[in-house]
Amino acid sequence: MPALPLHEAGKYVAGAYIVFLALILIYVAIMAARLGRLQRDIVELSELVDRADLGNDER
Amino acid sequence: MSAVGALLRKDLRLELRTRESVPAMTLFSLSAFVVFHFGLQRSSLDGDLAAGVLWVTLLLAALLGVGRLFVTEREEGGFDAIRLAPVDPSAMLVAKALTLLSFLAIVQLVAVPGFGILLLGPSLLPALPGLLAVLALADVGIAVIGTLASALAVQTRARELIVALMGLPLLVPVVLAAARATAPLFSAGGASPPPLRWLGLLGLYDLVFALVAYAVFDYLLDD
Amino acid sequence: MSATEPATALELDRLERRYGERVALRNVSLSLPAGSTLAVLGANGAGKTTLLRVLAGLLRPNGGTTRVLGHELPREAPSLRGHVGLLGHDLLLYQDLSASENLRFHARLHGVEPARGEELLARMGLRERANEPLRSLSRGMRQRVAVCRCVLHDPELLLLDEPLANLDPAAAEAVAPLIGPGAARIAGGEPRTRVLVSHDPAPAVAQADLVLGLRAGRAVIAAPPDALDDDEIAELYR
Amino acid sequence: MHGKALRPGLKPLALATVLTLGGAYVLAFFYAPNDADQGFVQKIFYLHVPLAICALGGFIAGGVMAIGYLRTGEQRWDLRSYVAIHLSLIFAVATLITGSIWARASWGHWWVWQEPTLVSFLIIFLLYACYQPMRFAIEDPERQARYAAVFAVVAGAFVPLNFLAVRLANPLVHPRLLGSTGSLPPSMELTFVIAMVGMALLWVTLWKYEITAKQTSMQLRALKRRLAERAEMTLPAPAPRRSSAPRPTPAARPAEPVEL
Repeated sequence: MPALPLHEAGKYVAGAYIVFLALILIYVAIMAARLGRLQRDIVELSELVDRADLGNDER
Repeated sequence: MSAVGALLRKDLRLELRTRESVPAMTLFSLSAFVVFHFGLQRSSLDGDLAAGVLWVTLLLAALLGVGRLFVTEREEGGFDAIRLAPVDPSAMLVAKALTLLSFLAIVQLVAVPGFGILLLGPSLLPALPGLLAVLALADVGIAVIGTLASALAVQTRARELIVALMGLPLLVPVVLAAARATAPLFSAGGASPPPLRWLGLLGLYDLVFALVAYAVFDYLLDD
Repeated sequence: MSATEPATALELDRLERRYGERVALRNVSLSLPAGSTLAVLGANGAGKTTLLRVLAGLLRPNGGTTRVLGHELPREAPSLRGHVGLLGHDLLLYQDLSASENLRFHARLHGVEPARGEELLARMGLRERANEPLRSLSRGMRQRVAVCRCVLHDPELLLLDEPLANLDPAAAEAVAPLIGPGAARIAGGEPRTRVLVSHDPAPAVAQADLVLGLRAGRAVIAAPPDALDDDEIAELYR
Repeated sequence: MHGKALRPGLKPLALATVLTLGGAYVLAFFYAPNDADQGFVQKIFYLHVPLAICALGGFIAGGVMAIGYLRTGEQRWDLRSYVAIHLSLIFAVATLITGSIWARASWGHWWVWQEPTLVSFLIIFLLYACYQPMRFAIEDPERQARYAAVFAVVAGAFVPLNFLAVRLANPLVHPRLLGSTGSLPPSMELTFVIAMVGMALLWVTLWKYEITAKQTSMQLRALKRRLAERAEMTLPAPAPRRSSAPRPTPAARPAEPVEL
């Protein structure tokens, strides 16, 4: 099979590399969402700690 | 060994009494041949196509039986029973694989002649010795993989789905090798023996997965 | 078992069992001499069934030390096999096989003479129905078959979860020599050690040498029955 | 098991990954010559083949880690195996897509059954795609880990066998795939090796990253549970485990660390 001319081949090569990049970006985005969840959990946790402290103070 | 015997005898007796698997598997095979006839719009097949139709049908029929293999054990306490008894729990793996193997043999006793009559162009008789060898090797592989897949799936919520999803890819090499080995047996110009390479691959597959299954099976029974 | 029969049948020290993050049993400690009876009391979900399964070697404990008949669990669970008779909610019987087929199957697994199953069935008054599929028997009859299965291999330790459920008084009387108080082993004749799980505290306590009260997985009572008063027991079910 | 054990390596690893992988693709486009037969399209090779090798290696590594879990019963091995398989599945998807694009560019079809690597990958992808559904269809977490490990071991053994079977079925040797790196001109080979190392680093970085994230959230959950238990014990009235009230804004919170 003859080699594709550059302008034709460039499309496919770019496509392949973009797919790779996009997958990595999606992965990073998902991990970022998880990080956000983690942060919310930490907020909730601090809340619990506060409440526990309050309970102790009242005694 | 006597535990394997006890389990195997129990399984065969249960099947004889409830007739849950073998009749369904057999009927499914025959119906599949009819469907293939209409789907392919061919009244007689030979060579690759015949081998492919036969093996795809046998594989799907086998998966029907695989889905049910451990259901009674889960529902009626067989897993606990074997772990309370002073026997090696792997006996259950061996017994279940033998049960499935005998189910497959019985199904094929009807399905293969049925295929010969319904769809196969060339005569089945000259192909029979070679076909028996391929069947034996492929059935061992299906039995071992099927037992593992069934044991893995039986504790999940979507048992039947998981069996099919897991079993099909795992059995692709078996179908591939069995179909390639069977194709020359069904060739229109007269049967020629199955290529040793494919029989060897089936044998290797059986061996590797028998060892893997033996190594991991205990972990599936443990709680 | 060998000649070195352990004097202590059960020895639990801070036994713990978790299902993932959920704690099913925590801090259960007790010591039970061979031949005596332990009554396990508690409301639904208190961890009674989990405890039985741990003692049977079916569930591995996650913490503490657990010795059953001298075998340390979970490490020595395989050597415990065959020494325990478990009678739980699951009968461990195949509904499509007959009583005698079921017992023959279990006899083969345990390497016991199949005739022993027939003999037990006869003692339970089940001889005429022994060849019908279990499915067609009443729940009480099936429970009697399960009792036969449980003592088929002459175990040292009986783990009984509501053993008299579905049994009429006559049937309860028939199973008593096999699993009741003072039930003796065939080999040697010494009494079996029993762990008796029950929702109904009074009869269980009456048979017990030691009472274990579970509440949400924790052992809140572990004492001989004469050291307990009724309120303490009633509190378990509140 | 503490996240700390893994975290120190993460930053240098990430840096090394970016440098190596970035460098490899700079080399691929500005240093390595165009392939004699294939021309520019061959640039996909530096992406597709390292992806494929990393995915396969990752699946097998997942199986080996699963053996570690079965032998020790330690949860961290299960986590490692799970993340390895999960990550390799993503790599496998990338392999399939880039392979398909390559097939289209050089043969004119999106899918070529004669290409054993691509076909094997499809089968392996289909198998591993049911790892997660199977895993999460089991309720008891301990059993979940055990069954997943058994699956990982079985599937790990399947990977090489499947490759053998599919390759036997296609005796034609394709000049530009895996077996052929030895015959590449040195400049292409160097580029390929660097891309391979970079991709492996990427795999390891993401693997560690995800493990660290999972461990952190598990530790957090454990902490939360302990705290909730403590709150229940100290407060006279049982405190709700999860607050249904709107959360206070971070500004309204005391800034100093709270002592437990």
